[in-house]
Amino acid sequence: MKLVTGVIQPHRLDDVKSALEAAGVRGMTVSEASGYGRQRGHTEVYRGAEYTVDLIPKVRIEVLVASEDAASVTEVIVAAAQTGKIGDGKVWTVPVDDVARVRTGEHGVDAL
Amino acid sequence: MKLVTGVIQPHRLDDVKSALEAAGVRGMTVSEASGYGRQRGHTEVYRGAEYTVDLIPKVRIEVLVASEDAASVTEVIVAAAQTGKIGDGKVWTVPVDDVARVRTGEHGVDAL
Amino acid sequence: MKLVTGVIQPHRLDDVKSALEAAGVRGMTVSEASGYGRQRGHTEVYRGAEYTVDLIPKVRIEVLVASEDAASVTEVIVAAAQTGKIGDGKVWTVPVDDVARVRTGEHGVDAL
Amino acid sequence: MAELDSGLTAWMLVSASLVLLMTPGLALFYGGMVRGKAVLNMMMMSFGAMGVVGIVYVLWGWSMSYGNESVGGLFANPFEQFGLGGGGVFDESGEAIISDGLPLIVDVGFQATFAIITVALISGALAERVKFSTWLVFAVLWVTFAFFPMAHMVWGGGLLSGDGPFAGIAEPVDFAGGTVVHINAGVAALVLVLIIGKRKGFGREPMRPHNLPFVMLGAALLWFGWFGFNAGSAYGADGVAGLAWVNTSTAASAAIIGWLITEKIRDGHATSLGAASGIVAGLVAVTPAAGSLSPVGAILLGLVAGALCALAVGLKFKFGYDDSLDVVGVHLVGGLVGTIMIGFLATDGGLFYGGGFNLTVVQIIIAAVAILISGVVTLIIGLALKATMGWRVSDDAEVGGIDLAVHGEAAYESLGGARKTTEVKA
Amino acid sequence: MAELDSGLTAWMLVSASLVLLMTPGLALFYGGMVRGKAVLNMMMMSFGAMGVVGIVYVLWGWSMSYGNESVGGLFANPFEQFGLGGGGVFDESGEAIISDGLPLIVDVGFQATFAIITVALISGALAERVKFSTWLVFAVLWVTFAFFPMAHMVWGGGLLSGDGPFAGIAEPVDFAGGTVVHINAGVAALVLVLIIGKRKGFGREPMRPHNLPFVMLGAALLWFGWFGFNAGSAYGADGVAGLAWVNTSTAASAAIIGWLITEKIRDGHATSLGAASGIVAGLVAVTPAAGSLSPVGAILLGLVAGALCALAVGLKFKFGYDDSLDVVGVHLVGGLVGTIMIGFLATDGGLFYGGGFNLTVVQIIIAAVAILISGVVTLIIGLALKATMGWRVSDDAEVGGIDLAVHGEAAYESLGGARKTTEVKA
Amino acid sequence: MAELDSGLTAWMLVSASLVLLMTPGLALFYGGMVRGKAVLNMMMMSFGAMGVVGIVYVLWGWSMSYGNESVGGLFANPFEQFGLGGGGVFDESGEAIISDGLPLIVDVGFQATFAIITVALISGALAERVKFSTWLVFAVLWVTFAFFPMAHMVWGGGLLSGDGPFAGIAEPVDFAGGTVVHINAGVAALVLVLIIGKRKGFGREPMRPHNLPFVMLGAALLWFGWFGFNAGSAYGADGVAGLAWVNTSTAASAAIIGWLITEKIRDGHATSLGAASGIVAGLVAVTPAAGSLSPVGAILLGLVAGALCALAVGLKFKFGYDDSLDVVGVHLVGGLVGTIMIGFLATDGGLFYGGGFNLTVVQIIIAAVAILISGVVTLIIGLALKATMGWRVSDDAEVGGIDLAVHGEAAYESLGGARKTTEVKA
Ligand SMILES: Nc1ncnc2c1ncn2[C@@H]1O[C@H](COP(=O)(O)OP(=O)(O)O)[C@@H](O)[C@H]1O
Ligand SMILES: Nc1ncnc2c1ncn2[C@@H]1O[C@H](COP(=O)(O)OP(=O)(O)O)[C@@H](O)[C@H]1O
Ligand SMILES: Nc1ncnc2c1ncn2[C@@H]1O[C@H](COP(=O)(O)OP(=O)(O)O)[C@@H](O)[C@H]1O
Repeated sequence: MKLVTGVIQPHRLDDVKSALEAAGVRGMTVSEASGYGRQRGHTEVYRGAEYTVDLIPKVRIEVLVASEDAASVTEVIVAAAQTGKIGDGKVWTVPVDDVARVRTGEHGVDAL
Repeated sequence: MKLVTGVIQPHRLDDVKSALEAAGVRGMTVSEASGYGRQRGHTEVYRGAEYTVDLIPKVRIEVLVASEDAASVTEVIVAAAQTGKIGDGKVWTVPVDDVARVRTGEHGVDAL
Repeated sequence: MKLVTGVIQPHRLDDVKSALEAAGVRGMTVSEASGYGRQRGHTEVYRGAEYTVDLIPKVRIEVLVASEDAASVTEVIVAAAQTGKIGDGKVWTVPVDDVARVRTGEHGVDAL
Repeated sequence: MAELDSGLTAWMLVSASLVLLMTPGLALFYGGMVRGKAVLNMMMMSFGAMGVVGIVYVLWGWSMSYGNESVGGLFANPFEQFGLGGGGVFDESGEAIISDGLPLIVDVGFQATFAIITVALISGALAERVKFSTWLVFAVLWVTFAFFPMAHMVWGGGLLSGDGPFAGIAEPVDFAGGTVVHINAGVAALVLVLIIGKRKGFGREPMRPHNLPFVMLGAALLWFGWFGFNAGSAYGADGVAGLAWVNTSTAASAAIIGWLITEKIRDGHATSLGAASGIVAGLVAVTPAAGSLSPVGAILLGLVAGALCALAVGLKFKFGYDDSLDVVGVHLVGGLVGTIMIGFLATDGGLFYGGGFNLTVVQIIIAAVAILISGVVTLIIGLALKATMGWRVSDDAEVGGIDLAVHGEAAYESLGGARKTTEVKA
Repeated sequence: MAELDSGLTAWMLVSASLVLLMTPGLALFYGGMVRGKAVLNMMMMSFGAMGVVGIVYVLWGWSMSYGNESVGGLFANPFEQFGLGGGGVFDESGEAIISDGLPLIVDVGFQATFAIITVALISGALAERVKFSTWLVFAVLWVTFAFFPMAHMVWGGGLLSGDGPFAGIAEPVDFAGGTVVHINAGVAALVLVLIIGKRKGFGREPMRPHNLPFVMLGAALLWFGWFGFNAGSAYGADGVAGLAWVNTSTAASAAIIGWLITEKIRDGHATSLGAASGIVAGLVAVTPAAGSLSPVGAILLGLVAGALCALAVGLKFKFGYDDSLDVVGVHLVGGLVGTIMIGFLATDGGLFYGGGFNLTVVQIIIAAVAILISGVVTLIIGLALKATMGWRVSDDAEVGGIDLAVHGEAAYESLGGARKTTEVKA
Repeated sequence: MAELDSGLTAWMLVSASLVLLMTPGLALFYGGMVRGKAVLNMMMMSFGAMGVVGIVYVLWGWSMSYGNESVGGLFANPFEQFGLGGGGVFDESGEAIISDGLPLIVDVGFQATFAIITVALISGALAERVKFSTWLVFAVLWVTFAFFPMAHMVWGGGLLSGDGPFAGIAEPVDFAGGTVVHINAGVAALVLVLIIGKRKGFGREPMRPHNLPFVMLGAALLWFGWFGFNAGSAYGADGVAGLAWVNTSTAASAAIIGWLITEKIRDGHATSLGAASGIVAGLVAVTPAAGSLSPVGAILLGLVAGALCALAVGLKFKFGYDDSLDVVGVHLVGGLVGTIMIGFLATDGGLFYGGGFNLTVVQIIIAAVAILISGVVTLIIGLALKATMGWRVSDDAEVGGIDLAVHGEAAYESLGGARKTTEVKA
């Protein structure tokens, strides 16, 4: 099995979620993150002091998949999250030794 | 070494933490997450507009362990987090090349 | 490729970020976390009831790197995050099968 | 009477203070309802109105509303008492002129707060997407061409007052601003959203309130301030003020229940947003009527206003206009409910009290004329600004968050990682 | 005297407004203290009370409290002045009747706000676990059978007043509601938590306040509003009101210090929750005593109340009852401290001022009778509701968060991912 | 006149209540501006001041400020009316003494609130790093040795009053506390930060406000409360109070605009923090001047104060002193702007109204003397406390968050994982 992780623009989350559902993915875990990269940060001003904030809000999506689905799930996320602007994010895949479903104690692909 | 990650119901966190302590685990990292899966989301209502919120609050636990402990730690988490209801979450294991302890610069199992 | 993850003290983030920039790392993803470990938690008091809070605020940094850079990036993080006090955190490395850049759809080291 | 009534003056000083507090209350009420990336901009529209309207009122607002030189019953000469000069508020020796026991300068303060809140009310329709500069210019133009004239027409002895042409049917009643404030602002909101258009993602993306306790606190401050608004409009520390006070509070109570019952039946939940909205709906509806109802009448009015506004806020989804925070559904509808139900519920002249249809008819006429005037004036100002300064911020600014883009600030602390870059220019 | 005192009337209009603001202040004070998943429900208990009690007061509350037809000194006939009719508040011509310089309709407003806040106080004991519908029904029943009668007994010339049977010992003192409001609500809270039971996880799971700045702001609004509560209860804009004002503020100041010192010694920390709680404890204790103390006496009372309440809030852990937000520890204990210490500290008749024990004795009797009556009435209502509607939400709703389950809302914005599903039904 | 003016008394009771509310308003204004890990400590400095100063005022504050036994025009005998005894406030029969229509006990309450807010203002300079115990001791010492004497000098017939030596040049004007409150607090803040030193990371790490809606709400509560501060200082419910009210509100409005324009030009953004700060700057500047300006003069003063303070808050970065929340930039600078511009803008005696330079000169002298006295007194107290109790918390406490370290609390709910450990000690 594989863990596909995507770090994307927050306003693309709904579309990515829909695309994954459409592609048959039945579960995922989402969390908030901040990204640093090529994308220029914004400037905040407080009483005349200017701050450059170079951490930009992102959303992290994690999807556990059968090994053979990793590539296609990656493509689905890339396609749905893409706006073409700098800062769109990354998707990466990590090998997984084992998955268990807490409710039942099942292991392996059945646990997905 | 392995990284065991569990995504569980927030109100099980205290019990899982106690169970891991009891099992001799001396450290872990916890963060907030939201889950999407079989569990039905709830409905929120704002001035007559109904929204289905399908991302449900979860807690993510990450535990670095020696390779041989991965299976038992997984079982400890599963056992302690289980309520038997849909939405109890997943526990998965990923291989780890190396761990370093920041304070000392130690590497490997000593760094856990 | 590798994913180097560091869990560090929040007030070291700025220094770690600078050190990574200086070491040529051009991107990273940061998120909030809470850590449990050797570091003693603090005590909170509410109307005479004392609570021991053993989850301590931390920051998680994730850096995707080419495999050969994993060790050096780890050392950069360790060096910059170190205060020498208990609770400084961990840095670990996980193998990565593939990385994609969302904006362009590029894969592999080019996507970093 | 030229003698000072210190009790009355004390009450009017307090009332003015209470009404001033309503605008930040509104800022919180509105601010809590938008998404976290737009709360500062939302609040700044109210605070900006406190800035420009507060200045303008002293300069020409008072003169245009209550000056002695009426122009066809539509507005008064702005230059006559410009800057509170001209001998209208202070006599030659600089002493405050007292009228009916009250120094007129206190009345200036009281009236200024009405102008501020009315402008601020409109901003609820414009959430998350409007240029701050355009908003400030709009505030000045609209208060000048729509609010001051309406105040003159209704309260300054003009067209819609007891001295106007319709008073022959029956004496029109607007105790504290059903037409001047709520219908006026509600119509302006409707016209503006049609000109400006919807937020990106309206009707598709969820746009949930980011902080409901703020909304509830805001509604509570509005309720508190409304005692000055309504009971202060009695211009007396007496039984009429007492009646207005009780009617105001009772109508708000009843409207909470009216709204919650409606939602519970329709959606299965009684929400906190509903309770807060119900408060405002009840207060809006009782505004023109506070001096004319019995307290039991106020219960009835509150229940009806709560229920009808709860239904009306859904219209924007039906018709697809993005009146973001329901200025139309609450202020226009609530203002109409109150203005028209006076015709039925007024203990003096209302239909239910044997007064016939005349009062109802005149109230409907008044409301209709107000809608017409406010609509036309707002349309002209809105289109002119669209053609010149433009109303909308860029799409990127809107999606990324107007607070950062326009004000250079984020409302709440987030993950560290900021770097101070520029030396401060002092 | 039937002549209007406009200064007094102004002050009472303000006082009523201030006391009305206390209930949202309380909502914030309580709302900040619960967990984030239950803040809306917590606030809605106060806002719901503002809805139903506000209506009920006009209908039969005033008549039951201050009507002319007392039933055995326990309560007055609710139908005599039902809906403020019956010629008690308005004369035949509809004019407000003036009594001692004040239009009675202003007093109606003032008194209504006391009824609202008293009911809302009880909700602190019921945090995070109670059906909203049951709460609203309870509010109506309890205000009718426990509050209006107590107001009648103490202030309306009934059993516990200067006209009652105990007045022979000494004239009992309850300046602004030590028995009627605080002991009454505190006892009701204690009885209800025993009927309803604890939150899941009480005493095991941590239940930390989710937003302490809200708690502090809430306490501040309570302090501000309490000036109307206490100084307004002087029914005069005069030296007595001034003394009550200074005593109120001073007692609150002293109770902050009393509470903080107690905590610092016991726990090693002076907390913000302690400061906020100390404010409330001091205000509660000075409520019955505000007109009878010297300002130095108010310092003493505040210090004692702060310290004792700081100790009392721990009792619930000792005895295992989940008085979630310490209504018993603060309002019952604080109310008793104030009511009884009057016997010592009253400059007119207090033990320390050579007045002997009589005043202390009568104050204890008054308090004891109030506890008994309030306890029995609440027990009956509480059990009846348990048997019929039921008090508790489901375990899942409680664990998952009552805001979502009952009100269909989340207090704060969280990660996106919502989808609009249903067409809005307007 | 010994006869009660109930209207005046009502207004002063309200004004005292309004000014009391300013301190929690300030707590919110300041609390929102610090980082989330220090908000409770920030608010506790205000609440702590409400505790100790509230007690001290009744004991010796009133006597030192307004007692009859002046010591060289610098302060009055603290023992003469200690605890409000000595026959100054109450006569032998315990009745409140009435002076100019007002019971003096009401004035005690009103004046006490000024003492509290002045001390609390200083805390803005000390954010995130100061021992709470040292702060409380400082509050007692400073209010005793700096505030009460200054109140005596300016308002109690002392050195800087119309009875003092400089009155020969022209009668000095401090309507509501430009010197006593704002210059006094501003100087104290500057002296203290020099003694105490900077926050760790000042000028390097970003220290962004953690909650800007709190800042805005705090500013709004200050504005609201300031009506009591300024219009209450008229000691009349009359035209002067009305003028002060209108000038206060108008100056705040104008200062919003003055600040926002300045920022927009300098930084490219009009910020919400700027609007909130502008409000305070305008209110500060108009404080000494509220009774002497025309409303158009108030616009001018507000614009200038807003612009100058917007520039002044950057000085701390230039000169490297950590006046964390800009007490110097807003209160000292704003207080000076208002105090000195009276010399130009006063309609009675100001330069622009043909009054010559005398008034300006005396105002500058008054300000200079106040700066000197406040500076020296604060220096002595500050150094004495540094040598004894110490000012700073440990570095770890500061970096880890003063809320947790000092108060044992976290302001907001965070991830679970707490365990209840100790049995509660009741
Ligand atoms: N090396 C990296 N490791 C981990 N996350 C990264 C890395 N580089 C970029 N990211 C994440 O991807 C986001 C987008 O990257 P950025 O360089 O701004 O744009 P793009 O990917 O479009 O070239 C960043 O905000 C960060 O969250
Ligand atoms: N394929 C997946 N990848 C990552 N996380 C998942 C996946 N499937 C489920 N999850 C996580 O597990 C949680 C529970 O899953 P769900 O399907 O609702 O119930 P159950 O695991 O009991 O069948 C989800 O909320 C989500 O956080
Ligand atoms: N086994 C582990 N797995 C995951 N994270 C860990 C583990 N042990 C420690 N950590 C993380 O590292 C942080 C520091 O660990 P701690 O034991 O307190 O100090 P140190 O690493 O200096 O010995 C913890 O707060 C936690 O976030």
